[in-house]
Amino acid sequence: MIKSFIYPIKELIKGLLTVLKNGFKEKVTLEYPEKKKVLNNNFRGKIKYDKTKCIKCKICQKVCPAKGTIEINETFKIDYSQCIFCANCVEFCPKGALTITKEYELATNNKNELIFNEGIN
Amino acid sequence: MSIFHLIFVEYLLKLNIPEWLIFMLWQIIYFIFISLLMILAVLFLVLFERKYLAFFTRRKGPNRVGLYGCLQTVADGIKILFKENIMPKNADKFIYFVAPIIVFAPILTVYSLIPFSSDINSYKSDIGILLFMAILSLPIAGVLFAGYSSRNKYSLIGGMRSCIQAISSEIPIFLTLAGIVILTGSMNLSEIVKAQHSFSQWNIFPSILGFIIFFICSLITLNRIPFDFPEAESELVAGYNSEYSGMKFAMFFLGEYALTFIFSAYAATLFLGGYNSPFGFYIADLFDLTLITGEIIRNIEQFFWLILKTFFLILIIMWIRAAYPRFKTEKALELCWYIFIPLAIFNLFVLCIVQYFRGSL
Amino acid sequence: MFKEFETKFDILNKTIILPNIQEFYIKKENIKEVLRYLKNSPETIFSRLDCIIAKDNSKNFTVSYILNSDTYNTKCAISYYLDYEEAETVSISDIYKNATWDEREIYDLFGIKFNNHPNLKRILLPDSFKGNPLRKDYIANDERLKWNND
Amino acid sequence: MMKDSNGIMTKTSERTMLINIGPQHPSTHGVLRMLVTLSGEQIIKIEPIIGYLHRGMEKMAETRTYLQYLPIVDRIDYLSGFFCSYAYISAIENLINTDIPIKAKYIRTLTMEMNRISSHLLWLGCYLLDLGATSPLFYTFIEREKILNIFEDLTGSRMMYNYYTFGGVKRDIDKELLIRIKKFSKEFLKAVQEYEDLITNNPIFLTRTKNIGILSKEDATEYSITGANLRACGIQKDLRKDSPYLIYNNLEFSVPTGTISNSHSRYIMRIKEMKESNKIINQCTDWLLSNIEDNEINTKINPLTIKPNGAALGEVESTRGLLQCYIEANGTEFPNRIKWRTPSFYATQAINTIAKGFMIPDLMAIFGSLDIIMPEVDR
Repeated sequence: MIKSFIYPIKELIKGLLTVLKNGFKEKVTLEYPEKKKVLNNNFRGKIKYDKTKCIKCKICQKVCPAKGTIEINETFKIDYSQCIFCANCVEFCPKGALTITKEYELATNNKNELIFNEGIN
Repeated sequence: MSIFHLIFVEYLLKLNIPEWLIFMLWQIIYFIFISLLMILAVLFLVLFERKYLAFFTRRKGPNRVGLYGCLQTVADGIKILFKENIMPKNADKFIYFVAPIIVFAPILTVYSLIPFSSDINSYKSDIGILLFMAILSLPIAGVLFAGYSSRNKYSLIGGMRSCIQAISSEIPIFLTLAGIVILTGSMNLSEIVKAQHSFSQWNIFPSILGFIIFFICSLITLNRIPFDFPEAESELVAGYNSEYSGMKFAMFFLGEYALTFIFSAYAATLFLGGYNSPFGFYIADLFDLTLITGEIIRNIEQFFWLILKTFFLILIIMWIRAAYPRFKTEKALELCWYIFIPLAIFNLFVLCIVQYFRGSL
Repeated sequence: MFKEFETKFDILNKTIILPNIQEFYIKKENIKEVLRYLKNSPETIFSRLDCIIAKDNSKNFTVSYILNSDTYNTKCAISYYLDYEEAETVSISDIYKNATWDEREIYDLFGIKFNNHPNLKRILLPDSFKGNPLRKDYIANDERLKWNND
Repeated sequence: MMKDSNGIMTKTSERTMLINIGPQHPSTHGVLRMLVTLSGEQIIKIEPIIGYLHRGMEKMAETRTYLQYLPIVDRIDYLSGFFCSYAYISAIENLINTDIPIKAKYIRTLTMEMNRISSHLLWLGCYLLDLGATSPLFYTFIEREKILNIFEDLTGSRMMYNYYTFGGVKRDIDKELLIRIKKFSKEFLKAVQEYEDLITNNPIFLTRTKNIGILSKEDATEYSITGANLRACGIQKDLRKDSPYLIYNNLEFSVPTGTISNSHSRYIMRIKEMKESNKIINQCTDWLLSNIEDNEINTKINPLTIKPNGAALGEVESTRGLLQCYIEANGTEFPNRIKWRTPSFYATQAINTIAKGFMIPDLMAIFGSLDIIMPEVDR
């Protein structure tokens, strides 16, 4: 009888102490614009295009899951408003003309700023 | 007559100001003091709760606005004042409009009942204990009005829940209050405080059970987290205030924190010796000061002790918030009716015996 | 395991779904009997219906039921063909309860009607949607999608 | 008179109330909508309405090559993307008849089990948030963050991994990362102990979850509920044991099984499952550390040219239960039909059976404990 009263109270106090114990652990907040996470080289961010290496084979266009993100005509066009950053195009580029960068802060006020056009030689 | 009142009257009488005007001015000054106290307490509490919860959850909390985020609540308050006031189309307009006022006004009123120090106490009522609880049963009506008039089912459920829990939590509270009245022989809050002049005389020692019951039941009255059914975010979205925005929402919000503060102060007054110093002496007594300066310093000290005790209780309330999930409505009611009421009656019985032996000593 | 089942019912065709699931093609009319038999027969006890798969083969539909036996730890598939014109079959929601939503989904995406279904209406798409998207003649940028633009 | 979901006016009795929970509601985990008929606060009937997150995953497959579809697969269940990837890839590997190198198998197992932990951690935090406790959310997210950081360094992305490829995995796992995983798994045990201290025996939590939302064995089978929800009933059914894929044969782990499936036992199942996953992680990292020189992580299939033929069913015991991916290929580079069998879809269907007769606060305790995730339901 008394045990059934005391046990819950013990558990409640254990809960309080667990929370308190966590309070004295190291803080995990990362204050974003000032401090940024260190990214690995694998990180799939914005894609960099090297026009000297491109041979216009259009494989990047073919493997892209978000259709219409990459278009190659007179220019190399990539639309980051549609891109899902899977880096398939980078992986299957036969000449290494596309590389991934660590840049991920792409937010803008204007959607058109997300479309990148670069000439092909 | 408090020392502050005496100084004030003496000074103004020298300027040939009629007595009735002095009386009114004094009331106005006191009102400003109480409002300021409440607003400061609320502004601080909101920020403090955020920082404190952040401490428990290993975050840094708000730290952008002002030094260490000290202006965060001010910024939030200004923002909320400029928010659009949206009223649901089908709302019962008059009741919808009145509800936040009914919630807010009584809370402001009870600030005048608490003796913050031996001289800072605007209304020394002989039935202070009863009046406090009686006035504080009004906000429940406001919450119910808000729930009903919003014409929103979530709000309605929230309002109804608030009503049920108020009924069931107030009975144990009143039973513990009866214990206090037995111990001190008075319903006047300042008399109760005076009776607890030394540490060993604090009401909490004979009435520890009463204090625990009072504390948990006040959590129910305050809608704090293990018992926050009327707004139960994950069930009822925001409960009774889901249709309120802008200033009207702010009144509910401020009211909640102001109530937390004043209820803790009330508990400190009743059980923890009120403004009395736990050491039995004041710094003002140690020095050879003139009567007036000594009185003023002593009052400030007493005020400090009460605030300290209040914050000690608030710390516990917020600590509980960080640790526990929400109760179920009917379980909380069971807790009140089946456990707390019998325990409170038992507590009353114990206190009667204690008082009998105290009297004979 | 399936010997008695194979003798009892008409099996039109037998294939294998990789890695190791036997698929039996049966007659459309038999489906309820077959499933009831497979669920209750002590040799099989397919107590669980994993899912119902509908396919559009451009000229007809295939409806497959993937069954799962907790007792014997095996799976099998029961399939039948449905004509394009009369895409109607019978609901099995009284045998396996979870078929209720599966059938609603197939009704929604393929337009196959399930008779005796307790609550046959669209499930994933809004009621105002026109057409059945998983049919092969429903291609992206279909003019029927224009409801979305106005 | 009231309108039901069909827009048909139905007469409701005077004592009942129709309340619409969702699609925008703090505890519907996304965009589920429930039409709940209440009598007072008691639930009489629930009608779940889904489809607010339907993205046409199955239609999308028809116009994409197998390779193009691969990154999209991760998005079917964004909390446990590796499982979806695996279900899809294993079906295709069956079709093109490849066997993957042993190291790739270990890496896949390792990543999948870590993914299971990360998904369960998110569930745990959100479940307690549903019940009104705020701190556990932060504690679980701290641990989850560590896993996501490891995934980010391994795969390049935090949630949409695109890491598995036909015949193996894309990148090798290096020693430094393995040591980090080892360190994580040690810290994780302490963290789980902390959650248990905070939650498991908390009397408030017990009153909220014990004997709430009881799912009988029969109903669980009838509604084809799988995963921890089923195992809590006492039916030991786990694909990892029943028909072991990858290297689960070589690993030592047990499948936690309960007796009665109620909200509390489902919670216990998931906590235990996390501990078991932790054991598997330890074994995998040990193997990988001792075979660090092995460089063979995929059979060099050119994914651009695969043109399989036939039908295959890829299966995996995902976080939420049995995840199946049915692929019918027709010898071209586009699949004929891809069908996803997702466990949450069936759990959502059973809500009415489970939650009928309980109160509104219980609905959140029940719904949360089923671990339903909406992108998986709607696909």
